[in-house]
Amino acid sequence: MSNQDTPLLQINNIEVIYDHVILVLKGVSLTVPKGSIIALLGANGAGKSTTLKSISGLLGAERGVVTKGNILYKDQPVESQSPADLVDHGVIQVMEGRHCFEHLTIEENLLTGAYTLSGGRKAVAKNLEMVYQYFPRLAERRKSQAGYTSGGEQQMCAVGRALMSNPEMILLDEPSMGLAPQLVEDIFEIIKQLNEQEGVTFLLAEQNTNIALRYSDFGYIMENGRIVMEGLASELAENEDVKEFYLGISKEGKKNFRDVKNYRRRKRWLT
Amino acid sequence: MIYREAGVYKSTYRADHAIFTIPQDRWSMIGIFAIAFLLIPAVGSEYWLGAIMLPFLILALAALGLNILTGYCGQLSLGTGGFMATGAFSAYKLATAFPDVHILFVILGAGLIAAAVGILFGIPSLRIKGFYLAVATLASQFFLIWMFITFGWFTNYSASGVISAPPMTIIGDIFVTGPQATLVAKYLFTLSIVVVMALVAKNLVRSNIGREWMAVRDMDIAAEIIGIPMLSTKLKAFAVSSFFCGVAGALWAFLYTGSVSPLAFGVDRSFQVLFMIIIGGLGSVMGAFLGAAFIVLLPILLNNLPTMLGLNIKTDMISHMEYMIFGALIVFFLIVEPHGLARLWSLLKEKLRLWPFPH
Amino acid sequence: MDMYERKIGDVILALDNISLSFGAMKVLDDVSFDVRQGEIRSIIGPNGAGKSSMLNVINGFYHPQQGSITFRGEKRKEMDVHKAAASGIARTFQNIALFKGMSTLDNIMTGRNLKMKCNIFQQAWYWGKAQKEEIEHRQKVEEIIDFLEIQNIRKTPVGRLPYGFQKRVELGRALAAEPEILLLDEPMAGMNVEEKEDMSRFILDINDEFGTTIILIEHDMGVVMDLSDRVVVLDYGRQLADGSPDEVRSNQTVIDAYLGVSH
Amino acid sequence: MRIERDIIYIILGFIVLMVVVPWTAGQLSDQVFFNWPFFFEVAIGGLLSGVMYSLIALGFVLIFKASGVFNFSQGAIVLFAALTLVGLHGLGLPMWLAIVATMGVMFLLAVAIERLVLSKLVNQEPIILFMATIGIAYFLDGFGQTLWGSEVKVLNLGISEAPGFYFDGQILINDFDLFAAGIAAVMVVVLGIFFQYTRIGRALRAVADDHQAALSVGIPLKHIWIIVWTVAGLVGLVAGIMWGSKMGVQFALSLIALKALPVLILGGFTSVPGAIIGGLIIGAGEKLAEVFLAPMIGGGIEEWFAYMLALAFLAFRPQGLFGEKIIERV
Repeated sequence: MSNQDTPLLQINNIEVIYDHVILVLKGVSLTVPKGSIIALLGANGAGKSTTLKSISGLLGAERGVVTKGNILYKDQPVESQSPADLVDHGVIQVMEGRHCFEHLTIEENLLTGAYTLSGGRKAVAKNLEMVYQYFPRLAERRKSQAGYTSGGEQQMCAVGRALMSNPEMILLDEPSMGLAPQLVEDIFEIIKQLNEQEGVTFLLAEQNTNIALRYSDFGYIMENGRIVMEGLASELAENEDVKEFYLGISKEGKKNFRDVKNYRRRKRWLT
Repeated sequence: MIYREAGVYKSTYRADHAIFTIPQDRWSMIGIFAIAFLLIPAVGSEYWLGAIMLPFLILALAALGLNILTGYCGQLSLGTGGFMATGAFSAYKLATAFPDVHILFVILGAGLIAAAVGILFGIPSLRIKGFYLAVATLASQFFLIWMFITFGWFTNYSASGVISAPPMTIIGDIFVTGPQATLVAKYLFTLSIVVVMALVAKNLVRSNIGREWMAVRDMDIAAEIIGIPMLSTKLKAFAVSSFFCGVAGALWAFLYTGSVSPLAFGVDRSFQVLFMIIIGGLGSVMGAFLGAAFIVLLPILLNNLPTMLGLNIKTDMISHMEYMIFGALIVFFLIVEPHGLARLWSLLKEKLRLWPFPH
Repeated sequence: MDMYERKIGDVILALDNISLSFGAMKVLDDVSFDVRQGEIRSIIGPNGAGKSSMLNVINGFYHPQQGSITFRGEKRKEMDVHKAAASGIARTFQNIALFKGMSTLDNIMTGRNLKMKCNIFQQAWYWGKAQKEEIEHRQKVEEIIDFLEIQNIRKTPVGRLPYGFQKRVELGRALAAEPEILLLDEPMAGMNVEEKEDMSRFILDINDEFGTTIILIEHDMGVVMDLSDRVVVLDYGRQLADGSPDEVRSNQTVIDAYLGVSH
Repeated sequence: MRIERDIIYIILGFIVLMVVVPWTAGQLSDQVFFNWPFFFEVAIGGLLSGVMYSLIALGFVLIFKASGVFNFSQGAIVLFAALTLVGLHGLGLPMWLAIVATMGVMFLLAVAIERLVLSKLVNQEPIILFMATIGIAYFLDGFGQTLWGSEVKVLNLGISEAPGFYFDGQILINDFDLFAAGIAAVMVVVLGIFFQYTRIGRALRAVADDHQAALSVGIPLKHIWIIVWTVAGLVGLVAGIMWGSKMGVQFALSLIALKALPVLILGGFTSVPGAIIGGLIIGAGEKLAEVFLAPMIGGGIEEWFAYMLALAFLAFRPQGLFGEKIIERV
């Protein structure tokens, strides 16, 4: 990552409230330069998904509102734009838990991703070709109902579906969730390729700190609706606290999970 | 901080499982009972008792029944009217076949027959789900009403197809049905039954069976896997629900109208009761009462509003306007609070708990 | 290196030549393995390998076309969902299957439904027997709540809980049945190290203190290899390997199909 | 559309029953008259009246398929469309212009429903949306009649009810019925192609599956809902014209929706062809039962027979004949 790139997306000190009462984000700021892969790390309920949804405009459907701060995409505020507008402008979210259209076939799923695409049949066919190139597995299963495909195939389908809209930036929520190690590796490998070859910018929320830091340029760590740490991915990976609390490696090396009965990690900068 | 639970410490699980854990709730309940049992009969006009309180209580009972099936067990039913009719006609057949039996047993018997019919029509629910089931319950609605109209046996071959409640006493010569019955007696009798049954409903939904119903509602597959028997749990919900509706139907025929034709329990009645639980709140005992109050009072208000405002509108126009306002209000309520008046009530309590502080 | 005395007994559950298909799709193809009393037995494999289906076969939600299941010496062609639950097989789910409209307490209480004997009339009256039963079971459930350290979310509707807590509540519901065999379907998916360690501690405690046999599906190889006594590997319905963590880890077929080079 | 084998068995079984039961009734009871030409006349009459049910069921299917909403207000939409058409015609507009104007009104109605109701209920449970459509139904019933009055109005399409088709000198089908069948066939083909092969159609199905995911890939829910309610309004208009010219434009049109519900569950909520085949089955079954069974068990069975018939089918296929199978996974 190079810092002289113009920021594609900028979040300034946002606060998000659900249902008028539940405060989820308490002043989050981050910057996504064009052409980068940015990782948003942290535990469940830290506010990673909410951050992504407040960018893509999907908060409204869950009765959430951005009450303070602003989000700028290419220097334009995104609050007034609908999710469809944003997709049209090149920002698309791949939701946590895949959310494929179960009763549609894989190919139909991919085609729905081209809904906002202009350029007619040719453009759609070209993108479909590209998606099948990145995910040969999807080409094999193109006629299967998505509801009957495996978790990994559904994840590929969800990413592929997003690619169909020619995005400049993909917001990727928990791509590794529930996937086999080999498959997680594959998915991240493809993310890297898409980033390098198609120039897609990625902002990904991920629990799997280890792999996320390996593939991203810059990382933010969230905790209870705040960003508690940020830095170049390579630096974060070497940070002692990150090592201990997010990667599970302490000074003595990797701990055996059988020993958890004898100790308990507690983050010293909390409580 | 008028309303608060701070300072109320529960030292036993028994106390924690009570219906009203907060003293304020207990006191206000006692107040409501005092008003319902003492004040209303003392000062209520005939119109209030006969045209408002009686239908309100009886429909609240039916709503309670439907709420058990739909709100707690998640089985959407449009057959409430049919089960109410079953209760009404069973009560009539029992009362005329066994004239010496006490009215309480007649009503209980009517409820049990309705429960049996409910079980019968609940059997498809094992295979059929969601809206398919909702439409399928219309089958019971139409079939039962047709049956009571077509076969003279149910009305003791009355030429008009209308049944009339025989005069019956609750104790001594205090009549609760028939021409000698006073409205106060009818009202107090109905109120007592409704209170007892509301308590039964509350007990059921806070016990194991209530949790099983909610489990089936929230995720039937998981419920089955943790050992909740699907068929019997659903059928119990149908039985209890139909029992409540059957008793409500019997009360409607015997105490409210005195004489009734099967058409009084048509599909419109089913929808009316469904509105009550939606507006009152699905899965809430209190919601059944709030919803019933709203749906009973609204048309009365709408009917009287033009005269109160001094407007002169033709009657058919009023009825069309009533439809419009009714429809609009339903939509309005769903938008404001999809979980009904009961949720609004608990939100209010949350606020009171914090009052005068906003957060 | 094991500092605990492990009490691993005889085979309690044996699956022989299980084949399962939906229409033309073959989900499990001639899979056989057994589970010993008191052990932690893991099933690993890529997505779509049939791991969850295997659990569904064990607790009777799916009925295999071929093969047999021997549970506590009783051999049968398939399990029945209700019987499985009644005879002490409990489970958690990959995509949390809690009852969203109910509180944590009520969710865990549903786990005791098979142990509650009051009939509907006693429950309608409530005072007396039903209340006594309710309170007895409440005590048991409170022990589980303490064990899982979820006291402060006791009365919260589970739909509002963060994911990690929901996973715990689900484990609590399964534990409430006092199971002999506990099936855990990806209990640590989407958790960070700290949460994984908490969950591992619960699993080890359940195994050690109650002697519960555990069948575990999990993708985190660190956890699987450290916790399990034996591991069976599935790949697109076929059984690739079965053995101790070390054997499985060094098995070339398993590395190629599933683990990849980094492990 | 893939037809599974058990669907064929169920339908064949039904046809056999529908032949055997009347025949047996004719042999057993002295109240029931049976001969083959009469049987066919009744059956074909029933099939054609079934098509009329299908016209209404189609509107339900459209909205369910495209948004997962069980739209109870379809009956009210039929009434409202017919009332508007007759009202505008009565104001002096020529029929064709009145039809075009009514189409415009249906579009405005769709916009209003989206703005005022649906957009405010995004992501709510299906039962809440179902209730909201009942509210819409009440409103439309009241609104239409407030606007155009509640007396029965005549709607004349100029298609004769004269017998137009003879078979064996006995059976007759009138022009009107044939016309209705033709319209239904055209609508099914058009809608089928629309859903399966167009971009909008695919988006509609996606919305039905998962609102949020549809939003996330950039499908604008707003437009989708307006489109689908407009189309349902147009289908309602067609049904309103056909039913209105048959029985006059009056409040009872709104209740015909109740007759279309068994068709809907029998065919499956999500299937356009299901609505047609369901209609045919219900229509034929109902007429045959009315003629050959009702005399034996006391009249008036058309009140419930369709429902019981649909229920019998559901016992074999809980998702309706052509409904989408529920994908159950844990």
